[in-house]
Amino acid sequence: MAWDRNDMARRAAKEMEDGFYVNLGIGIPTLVANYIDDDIDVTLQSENGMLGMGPFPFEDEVDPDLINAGKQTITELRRTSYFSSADSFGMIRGGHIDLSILGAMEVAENGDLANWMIPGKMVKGMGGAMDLVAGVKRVVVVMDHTSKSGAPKLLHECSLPLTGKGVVDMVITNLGVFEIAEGGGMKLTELADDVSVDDVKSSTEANFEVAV
Amino acid sequence: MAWDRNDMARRAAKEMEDGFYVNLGIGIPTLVANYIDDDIDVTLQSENGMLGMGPFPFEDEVDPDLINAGKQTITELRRTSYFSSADSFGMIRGGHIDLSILGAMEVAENGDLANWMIPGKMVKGMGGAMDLVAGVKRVVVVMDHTSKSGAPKLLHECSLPLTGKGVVDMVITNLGVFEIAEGGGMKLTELADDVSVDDVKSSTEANFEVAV
Amino acid sequence: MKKIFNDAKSALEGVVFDGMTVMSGGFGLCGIPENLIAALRDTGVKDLTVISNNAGVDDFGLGLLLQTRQIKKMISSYVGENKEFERQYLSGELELEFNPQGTLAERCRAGGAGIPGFFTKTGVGTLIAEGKEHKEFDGETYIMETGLVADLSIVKAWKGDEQGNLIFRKTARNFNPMMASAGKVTIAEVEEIVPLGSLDPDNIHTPGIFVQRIIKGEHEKRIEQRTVRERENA
Amino acid sequence: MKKIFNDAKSALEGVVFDGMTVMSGGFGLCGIPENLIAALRDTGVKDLTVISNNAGVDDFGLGLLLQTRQIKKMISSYVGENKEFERQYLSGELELEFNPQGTLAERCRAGGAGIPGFFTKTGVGTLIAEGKEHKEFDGETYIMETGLVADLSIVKAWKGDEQGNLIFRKTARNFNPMMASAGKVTIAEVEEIVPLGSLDPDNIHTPGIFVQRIIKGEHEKRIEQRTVRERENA
Repeated sequence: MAWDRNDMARRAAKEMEDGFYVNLGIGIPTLVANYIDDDIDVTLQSENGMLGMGPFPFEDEVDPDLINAGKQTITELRRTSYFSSADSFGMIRGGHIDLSILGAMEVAENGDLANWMIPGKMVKGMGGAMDLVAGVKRVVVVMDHTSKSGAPKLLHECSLPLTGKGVVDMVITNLGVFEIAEGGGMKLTELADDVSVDDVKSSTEANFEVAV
Repeated sequence: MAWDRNDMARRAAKEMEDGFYVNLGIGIPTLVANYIDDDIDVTLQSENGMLGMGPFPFEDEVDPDLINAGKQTITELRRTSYFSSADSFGMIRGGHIDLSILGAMEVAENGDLANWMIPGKMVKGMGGAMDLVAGVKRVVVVMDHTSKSGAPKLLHECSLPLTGKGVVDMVITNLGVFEIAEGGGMKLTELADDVSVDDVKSSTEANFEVAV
Repeated sequence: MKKIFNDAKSALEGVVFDGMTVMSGGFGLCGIPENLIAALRDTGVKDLTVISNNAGVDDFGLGLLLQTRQIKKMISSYVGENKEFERQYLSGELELEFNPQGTLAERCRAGGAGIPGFFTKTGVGTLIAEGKEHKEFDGETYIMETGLVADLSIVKAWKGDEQGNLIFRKTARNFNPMMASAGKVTIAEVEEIVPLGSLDPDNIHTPGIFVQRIIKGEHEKRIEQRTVRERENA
Repeated sequence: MKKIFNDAKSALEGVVFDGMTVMSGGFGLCGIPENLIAALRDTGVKDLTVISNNAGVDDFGLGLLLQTRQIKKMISSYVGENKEFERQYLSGELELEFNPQGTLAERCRAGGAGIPGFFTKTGVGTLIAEGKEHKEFDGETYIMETGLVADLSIVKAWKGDEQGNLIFRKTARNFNPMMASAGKVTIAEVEEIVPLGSLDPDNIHTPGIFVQRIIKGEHEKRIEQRTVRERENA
């Protein structure tokens, strides 16, 4: 049985280490916050200008001046600091964020990532994604293994315009976990429950080594 | 009778306008603060990270965390703000300071300025002078007309290493006031009391037009 | 030099012209200069180039200026929340330049700080890098981005004083400080104008040197995504 | 992840090596990391490249590291107040690289923000521009300067918390925030370690992400130029 959204988020949470500063993208990555080990101290960054992002507010705590990069209302913690967008992306570009977990449309076996535009469709923009994948020390993608139509999303080469070249370090899908070496080279390192290597192979275009 | 230090400072203070943000250098320029017209609102910047510099403190107000760029103890005002050196020079480089008044060793008729090093002597460094002359909208030099040995300081070309090229807009000396046009061209526009054009000419190497 | 103006309309007098470039602070609908945007619309100014991280929603924020077709071009990082935007863009009525969010923030900061160009690795190997100067530093490739300045910057702050000193509140800070620094003229709207000396000088986010005019506004502060959790029953 | 260390000596353990580059905050003697400088001397580390706006005085601040000849090279904007510095420099024992003060500040900020190079007009046409890339923007000439990073940054703040969040006081802020951001390891010494949550999140000058270790120091805060005025008699 393949992993569901929460399983994937739970697996992604294991990439966090004590003392990490982490940026979580929109969608499944947001769920990762629910699975952070209580024994480790992790600080969440929101690229619109906040370190130390807390949970969603109770109804009577909602503050229009306090949102995350997904424009959702959130709360602050005792450790929280606020800063400008320039300072926020200084942190990101300068390599101070340890881990970025984000979604993707396509990932190539060399670590190329596409997650911002589909030619011919309305393009909403890359937001902070290009800065995050270029600047953050380690980039973990969490996504479904195939598109809704069943087409593979782990490819030899991305067909969509790139968000970053050779930037992805790990991909977590509903079928398993892949590591991508610096300079390219994809390796299947974990399988979801009751998923076989053949199951993975049949829905993957990218070449990958098997090391489960 | 030529101007003294206070006369020169008084004359320099006339370059200030209501609403100006001004950076004053060390030496005579510091005295200019004493002559700012009460009817205009001027804010002094200190490049070590302060807008709204107040006067020297009373003995019981001295604060080691509150100094100007000359490392002198000073005070704050109700309008004061503090910021980092990067933000301070962002203001300077970005052209937000209206006027810089500073001393000089040599000024050339094209506006070149030398005020930071004498080859063969111990060089202390340029501090913020190069940033100020490059970034501030209007640069006024206040200096003695000649060196202690009587050598002219207003020259065809500076002999000393430059602080900035073509950056000086006005020179106030003990003998009078010179304007330097954008792109070069020096013009004597005022004479100190009882100083003649010939007095000025005899102690000036630079070519200058007379418009007194 | 009086910086306090009575309202957004009077604050815009004499500084607005067709074809001008305007920076508008805010992220999503958070920390946007609501009053100044509405007043800018009312001036009837045309052919604006607007630099703003987002483009508002249909009936609020910069969406107001899109409805009246006063914007010729947007420089933004994300514009997803606006149907009228989409329509004008797809029909070719509106030009659009996408910048990565961090690059956009840094371009504004650079413009205000007198830095005409800087290098970043953001966007290397993507469409964003096309036509831009590439340069290696320590074996890694970077692209050059340029500083941005605006004829007019409109920003929203929490509190301000008569000298134009501003403080922002929580994540409503976002693009406002850099944009304030990069406007040839900067107008700030604040929730409260406080007496001179009541802001802590150690904690002024935007020093008054960057602010030429300031008004007290009325702020609806609309929320785009109201996400809440429920209290567990005691 | 415990950031609070007992003292300067223990905070330096494991992060010091010969030939390393150290950024040291402060302007003159204002806001310098007194305790960490003294402890760095006591480690006996050699051949340091020190990036600091000034070089202390003979018996205080970075002067301590000059007396023991632990500094090989200084990158500074102004070094006038130190006889030992002058002696070592004139005898060729000490290398010195002068940077304009604003360029130095921006180089540190750029290093911390992942910007390997930027353009400035500061120094164009002077000795500082020699050997540097020149480029025109809008008809004006600029030179390229590079970002700086350090193996270790030592900074002085007013207050800090266990997460490494820092606030500075008055003009003691100066170079400290940028240098904190540009150290591979950054150690902060503060006058007071305050409980988590007691710093206003809107007014944290250096977020804890930039600070790996923090200590409470004892600060002499020596004054270089005590200038006072006299009260007129009532």
